[in-house]
Amino acid sequence: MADPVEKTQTAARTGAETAGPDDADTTRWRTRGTGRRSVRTLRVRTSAAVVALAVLAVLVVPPLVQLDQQAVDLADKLSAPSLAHPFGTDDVGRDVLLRCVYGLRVSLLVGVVAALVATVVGTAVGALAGAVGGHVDRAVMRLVDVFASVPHLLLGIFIVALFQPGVWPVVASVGLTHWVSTCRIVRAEVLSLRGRPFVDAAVSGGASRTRVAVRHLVPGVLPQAGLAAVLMVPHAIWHESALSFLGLGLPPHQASLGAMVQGARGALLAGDWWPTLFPGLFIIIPTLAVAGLAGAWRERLNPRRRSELTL
Amino acid sequence: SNPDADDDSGASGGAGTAVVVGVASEPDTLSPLLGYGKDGNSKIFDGLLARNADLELRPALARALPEVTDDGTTYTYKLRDDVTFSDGEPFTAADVVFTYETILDPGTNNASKGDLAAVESVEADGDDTVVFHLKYPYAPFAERTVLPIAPEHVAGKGDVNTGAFNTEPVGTGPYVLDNWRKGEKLTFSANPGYWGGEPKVKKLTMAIIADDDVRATRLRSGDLDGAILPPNLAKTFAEDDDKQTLAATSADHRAVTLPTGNPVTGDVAIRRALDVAVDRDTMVDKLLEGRGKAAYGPVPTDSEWFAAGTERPYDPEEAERILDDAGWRVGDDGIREKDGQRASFTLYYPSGDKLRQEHALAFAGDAKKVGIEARVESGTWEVIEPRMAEDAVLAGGGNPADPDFDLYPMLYSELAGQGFNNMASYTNPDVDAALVEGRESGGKTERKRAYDRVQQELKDNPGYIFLTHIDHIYVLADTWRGLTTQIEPHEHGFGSGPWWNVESWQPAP
Amino acid sequence: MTDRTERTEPASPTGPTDRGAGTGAPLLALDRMSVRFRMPRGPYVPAVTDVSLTLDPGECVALVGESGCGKSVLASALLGLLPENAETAGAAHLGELELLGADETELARRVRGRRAGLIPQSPAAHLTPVRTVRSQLTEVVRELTDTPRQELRAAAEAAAERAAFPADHLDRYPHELSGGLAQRAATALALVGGPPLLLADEPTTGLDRDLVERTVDELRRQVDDGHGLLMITHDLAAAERIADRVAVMYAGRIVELADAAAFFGAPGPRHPYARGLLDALPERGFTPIPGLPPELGALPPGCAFAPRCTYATAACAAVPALTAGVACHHPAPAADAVPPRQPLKQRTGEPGPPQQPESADVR
Amino acid sequence: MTGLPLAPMARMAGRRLLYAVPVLLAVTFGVFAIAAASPFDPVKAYAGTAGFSASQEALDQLRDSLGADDPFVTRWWDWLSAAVTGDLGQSTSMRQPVSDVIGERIGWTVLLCAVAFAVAVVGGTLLGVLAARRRGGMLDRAVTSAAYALEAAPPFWLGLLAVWLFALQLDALPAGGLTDTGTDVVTFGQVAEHVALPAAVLAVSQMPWFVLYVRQGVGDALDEDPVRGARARGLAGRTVLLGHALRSGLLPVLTLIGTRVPELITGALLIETVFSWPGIAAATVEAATSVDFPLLAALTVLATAAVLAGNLLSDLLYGLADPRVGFDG
Amino acid sequence: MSAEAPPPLQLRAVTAGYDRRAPVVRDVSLTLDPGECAGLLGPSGCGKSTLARVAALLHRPDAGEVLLDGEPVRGWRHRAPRAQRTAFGVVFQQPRLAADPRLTLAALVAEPLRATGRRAEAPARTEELAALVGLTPDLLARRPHEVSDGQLQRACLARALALRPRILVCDEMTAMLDASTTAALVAAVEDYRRTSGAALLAVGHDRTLLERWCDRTVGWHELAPAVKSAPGG
Ligand SMILES: Nc1ncnc2c1ncn2[C@@H]1O[C@H](COP(=O)(O)OP(=O)(O)OP(=O)(O)O)[C@@H](O)[C@H]1O
Ligand SMILES: Nc1ncnc2c1ncn2[C@@H]1O[C@H](COP(=O)(O)OP(=O)(O)OP(=O)(O)O)[C@@H](O)[C@H]1O
Ligand SMILES: [Mg+2]
Ligand SMILES: [Mg+2]
Repeated sequence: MADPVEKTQTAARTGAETAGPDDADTTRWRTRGTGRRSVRTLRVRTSAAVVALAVLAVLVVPPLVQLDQQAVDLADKLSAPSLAHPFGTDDVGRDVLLRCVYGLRVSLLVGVVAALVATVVGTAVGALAGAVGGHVDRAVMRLVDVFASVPHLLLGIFIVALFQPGVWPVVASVGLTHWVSTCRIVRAEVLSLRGRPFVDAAVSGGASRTRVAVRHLVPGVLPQAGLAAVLMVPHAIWHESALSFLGLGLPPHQASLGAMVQGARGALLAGDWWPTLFPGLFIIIPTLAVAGLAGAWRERLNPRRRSELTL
Repeated sequence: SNPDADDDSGASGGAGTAVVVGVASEPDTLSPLLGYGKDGNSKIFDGLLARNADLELRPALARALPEVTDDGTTYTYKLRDDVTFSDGEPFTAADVVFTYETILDPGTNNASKGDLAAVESVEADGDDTVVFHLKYPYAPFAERTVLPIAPEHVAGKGDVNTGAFNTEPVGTGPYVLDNWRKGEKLTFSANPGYWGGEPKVKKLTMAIIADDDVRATRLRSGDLDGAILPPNLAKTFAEDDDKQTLAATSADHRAVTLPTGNPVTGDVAIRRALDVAVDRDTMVDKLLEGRGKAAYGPVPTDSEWFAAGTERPYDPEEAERILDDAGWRVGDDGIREKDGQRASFTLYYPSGDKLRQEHALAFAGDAKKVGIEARVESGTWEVIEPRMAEDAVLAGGGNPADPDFDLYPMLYSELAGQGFNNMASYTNPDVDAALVEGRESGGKTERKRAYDRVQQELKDNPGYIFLTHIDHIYVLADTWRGLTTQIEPHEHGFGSGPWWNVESWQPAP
Repeated sequence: MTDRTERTEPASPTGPTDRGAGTGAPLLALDRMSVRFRMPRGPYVPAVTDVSLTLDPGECVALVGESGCGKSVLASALLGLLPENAETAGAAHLGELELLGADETELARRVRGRRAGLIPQSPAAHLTPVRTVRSQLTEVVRELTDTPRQELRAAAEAAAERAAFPADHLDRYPHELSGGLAQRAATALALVGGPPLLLADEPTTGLDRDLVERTVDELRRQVDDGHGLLMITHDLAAAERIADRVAVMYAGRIVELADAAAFFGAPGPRHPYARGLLDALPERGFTPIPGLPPELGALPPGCAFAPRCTYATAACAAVPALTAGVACHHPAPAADAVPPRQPLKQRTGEPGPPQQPESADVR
Repeated sequence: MTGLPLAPMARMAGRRLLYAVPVLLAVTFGVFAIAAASPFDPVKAYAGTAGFSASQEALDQLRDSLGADDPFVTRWWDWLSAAVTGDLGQSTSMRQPVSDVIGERIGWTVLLCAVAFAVAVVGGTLLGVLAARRRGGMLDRAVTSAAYALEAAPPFWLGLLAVWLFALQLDALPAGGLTDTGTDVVTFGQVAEHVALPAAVLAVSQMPWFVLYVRQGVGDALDEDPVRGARARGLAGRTVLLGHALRSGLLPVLTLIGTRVPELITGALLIETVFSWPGIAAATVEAATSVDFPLLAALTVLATAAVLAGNLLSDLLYGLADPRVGFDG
Repeated sequence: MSAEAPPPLQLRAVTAGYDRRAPVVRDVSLTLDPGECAGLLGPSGCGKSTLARVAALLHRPDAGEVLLDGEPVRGWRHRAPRAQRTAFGVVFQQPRLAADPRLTLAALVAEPLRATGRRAEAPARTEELAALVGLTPDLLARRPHEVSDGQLQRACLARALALRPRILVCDEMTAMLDASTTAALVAAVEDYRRTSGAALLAVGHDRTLLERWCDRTVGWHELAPAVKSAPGG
């Protein structure tokens, strides 16, 4: 029907025609996919590189670089970025770059551990309530309500106050208060999945309740739980700085990015942008990288998109 | 950044009779019975006495300064008879007695009733005379009577601790409270029947803005006519033509406590070395943007009570020499040691207080240069308090009204470990003797001599390393004249500040 | 059953043909259409290969073939509903519009539902689970026709009625439907827009005999109105009842294209696979074609059916071309003696004596 | 239109109401317990700065009259038995009856939170849908990155930025307070103008979850068979997106409505301080750190009520939106 | 009916549905004799699938009794002992919905084995079953959305056979399949039944097929209470 001329025109119009790598004949193949595969791959690789770099910096720099991140040099306060201080100095003359790296260490610890705690606890409890249902569900969910009812920051304040100021109380105060949302999201999704015919099939195949939950329901909610986990990382970082804002944060030798950003607001108003900008970037860039990786992971989980993903 | 001319929110351009100022915090209560305005300058109330710009006492509700008996234990005040409360009821001696007796009542939850610890009894002698009987001679007692007087017929009604009077005060002062929206602002309007004449500033609003940066921004946006600001933010207004910056000198000091119980900070050599190792001038320059003074004791260097010659200039070599002589040898890690004891101690500062954090870090930096390690930690007061006997704390305080108000609680050995008094557990019999002499002897010269002795002792054996006296900075629209500041105490902003006498402000010509 | 003679008549003037292709031109013309899937690992999966086929207005072609041979993929490709890893080649013209290269907006605004409707396989999975059948049906009526607001409800109910979807089940959610009900809902949805081209992917699964007939007759009515119907089905009885022509697909290729009457009656199918398919019917031999279905990713170089074909010879090492309606190197001669058999129509009749399946010779 | 399944909904609401009693008991008891265990000292808090110079004697007297040494169980029980008779007690930190403290402020907090939440839900859904429409596109990447960045930005920091931008640079909105600083009259226009900035900041700080969950839900739904079916039927892109993908993808968002309430309260707590908003949330921290039991308990009850109501609402909506779940909570 | 062994499955006056006020299945009785292959015919939407789910212990009936080897069943779904649940092999009507979209076909087939702790034998058994139902290895590595409906249905049959059930319930197993595949799968099922002696309940619409396949075909109307005596229970 269509003559070769028309065919080429079509090709030009859609612009997405590719000759398959492995076919010898001259068939022109077109795809409806938007050909974003390479961009996506690049993005995933960049994310992985950023995360790797961050982890490396956190692990390697502090032990190797024997500089005192607390070293105060009042004479050199708020000096703009220069060779000596690539990110400038803060309002007591400490090197912002060095503190960013140390801060990344603390903030990542707080963010990642708190997010893990929140996600694992939330997913487990939510899956339990959703999968078992009935009275167990009701009882568990009311218990969850109890946890949800005390404002997070309040509970955080108490938890931090009960212990010496430090990283772990902060982690606990964020992790132990934030599993509630994950839990409810997971439960709701599980409830919706629970009645699907493939669960019937699993039941009939002899699967125990746990197995149904672990094998069929939880994988179905992992994208949601994973999103919650990723969101929890920056959230935990700000929660920590909110505690600092209220005077319950980390001691000063544990530089944290959130507290650095927060502490530098005055300098920002006075026109000194570097003590705010750099720690801010140190929060945001790794967060985006983690989000990028998690997004790739979620696409991999998504049964319909798997074939699109190459790392 | 001139505010809109038709903006009736600010006094600056429009009405010309209203002032809006931004302060950091609001009082818990407006009842003098629970401690509001105890150091004077409350807008709604008056005390028997008041202070002027130079902190000299002058009569207020009293007709004159009190008559003091020779033994210093009886104070007699003659009251004005032309004063009414803002609800129209006359002010009488009964109100004074009511106020003081209620404060001293054990059922009243007033935390500063200790200020009146010397009072044995208060009695009215007719409608216009009040007599205070003290338990012991207490030289600075008159300073305490700036305390505001509450009307018995209103305040006596409800529960003193939680009654309506806490939020709906009635007083004799230049202003009456219009509205208090907690967390947002308090608005006052001029009391037309004020015995001192109706103020020119007809409307005073105190906006509560906890965050320094937001306060600065709102000041810049024209939302406020004036605000208290930290030095670095105040600096950003220096170029503005329509703003004036007022720096109030103060007795507000920052100091590091050196607990006697700690083997390092209790050592006199360490104390003396630290005292000369800290670079106070750089702190003033950099941390305070030059808005302050080096401190060598609670008494500011420009106070008449300051003992001349007790300044300790920055001299790290001297510090090293003191340490070397005392046997503190530099160890491998650069920190000194003596008899197996590292010259290292923990320094707490209250978390969230940026200025103290900076002082602590700067102090630790200076100490490190002479081989002493101060590990800086932060914590809430709840965390710090149990550790005060062991660990150093970056403390602050100061009341300019009388040297006794600071020196006695800080240094008197019997107060060691009592609440936040004598945090360093400083024990020095000579100082104790001088303190008692200073508070009980009536004459100014004797008192001065006693306090000189105390300050001299502090030089030889410092229990605290005083770092700075902090100026309090206020930025205000340039529309009012005659703005002054007092020498301010540690606590400031609400009562102190250029608005300490807002009732006498005059509009710009 | 409609009289076959009627079917060759030109489409009625009010029929949808005048909206699409010009007179005489086929409604749908596939020219060497191919679809393959890119796999993350391993070779491409060629699901449809070099399919050329035309469909005229007022004609019904039944597409039959083994499960997994590419029938559904072909239908999806025509509407641009393939997953992202699919690649197409060749051309498929609906009137003057080339479907495989058309862009998404064109397809969405003008083609799907309006010029080409699809009854998807697995209808239950293709309904939005959180909305009732009624709301989905009303929505389609609103979008595809210009029924005034107040008549929407009635129009939706009429559409349901056409596909024999019971009105009292309209307010149910998809998961509350039985398999047959979901099938009918899907049929109702696809017929709303009255598209000139209908792609029906197994429209009769899950339906009992009466409903099969009702559905088939409804579809036939559409065809007689001048619509073109490509009906993908395993139900050969239904195919016989409705189709004008039959296309047999094997491993992605069309291996036989025949007139329905000849295919189901005498002389019967000519491709060995097609013959095997008919012989597998329960009313006939009920014997499966020996061997495993082909692995699409690793087809033999020549005729894909050769490994399972009893007639296979050396000639089968080359891909046979579709000549005279059959792609085989040794087609059964037309009018060959096929063993006498029951006409398929009898399946709907009264049950015969129970028979044991002849499963001994499966492999 | 078939009516809502009112009976099961009412049953569920009733059940929740019954459960609310033990939940409230547990929450208040828990708060009393941890507040008592915390190192915060009500006496110090009460004394405030005066406490630094106060004599031991004065502090002891205060401790005695505040009843700070009573065991918390006693205090909880006293509070509870008084509360059921309607007496919420006296707030030590505010020097006022608790009912007055709350009465004066609660309305403004509710206003702030309600506006912010509505904006967050609607705005989040909108942006999420837009981002999901073309996953990986420019808009998607911009929205997603912004969402993650905002999730890392503390509200008080955002607040400052907003004040700086809108009040200072653009001079468009007032920077704080409930009314213009110079006036006391509360008019609708004034409040509307003043609530805009704090509500927007609170909304923006709440939005990332909604944006990302909508994006995720809608994006996933777009890949699934029902959407394929809807497209095959010839529905317009917008109908498919909103009527099918969003309808399925919205489910997690409905859940979020319940779970974000505690975060909303946390956010309000900081926003109110930054914007001098005369609401109740800012008082919460003070009540907690000054171990003001009566106020703390009342605030917790309020927060609990808000959370329970939010959860009930979200479960009801979820039951309505996903017929496979029903009203069994 | 053989008197010596109790019937493997017996439904007595079962009433079931999704709303107590309007049950779908009313008072239905049905007996499956040992080794018997029963076909169940009925109009669309009459409740066949529901009945199949009740029989397979997946749906709790509102009233009536289900007896397994003469023993009344006490619990449904997870409340039924695993041995009872796995006595059934169920092929569901809609393979798309009955397959977990996240599992590959291989995992899908092996799932019952893993679920019952027989992980070790899974690979061998999967291979065996795949050959039986005609699934090629490349299909086994794919996920449900990457195969055709018919291919998925074959995997579902393989899954149903994985645990060597004593009773097979096939709900329109062949509706998705072409004639040849139908014949092949029926042959596979019959093969399995011959070696294992399992009973079969085949639900369908296709009378010709069921009559060819089954020992006995019952119409839905015959199960109705009015003609209770008919199913010979
Ligand atoms: N989950 C459910 N909730 C409510 N009603 C349902 C549900 N599942 C099925 N039904 C209804 O129950 C009736 C019987 O359904 P069932 O699936 O048992 O029919 P069936 O005989 O298998 O029909 P088909 O042959 O079409 O598959 C139908 O009217 C159906 O709408
Ligand atoms: N997304 C995909 N990725 C890879 N292969 C696919 C994909 N979708 C389908 N296939 C393969 O393409 C072939 C054709 O599938 P299709 O669904 O068209 O079969 P069918 O002829 O409709 O079969 P049935 O009769 O079982 O529905 C199958 O072998 C299938 O495995
Ligand atoms: Mg198909
Ligand atoms: Mg069915």
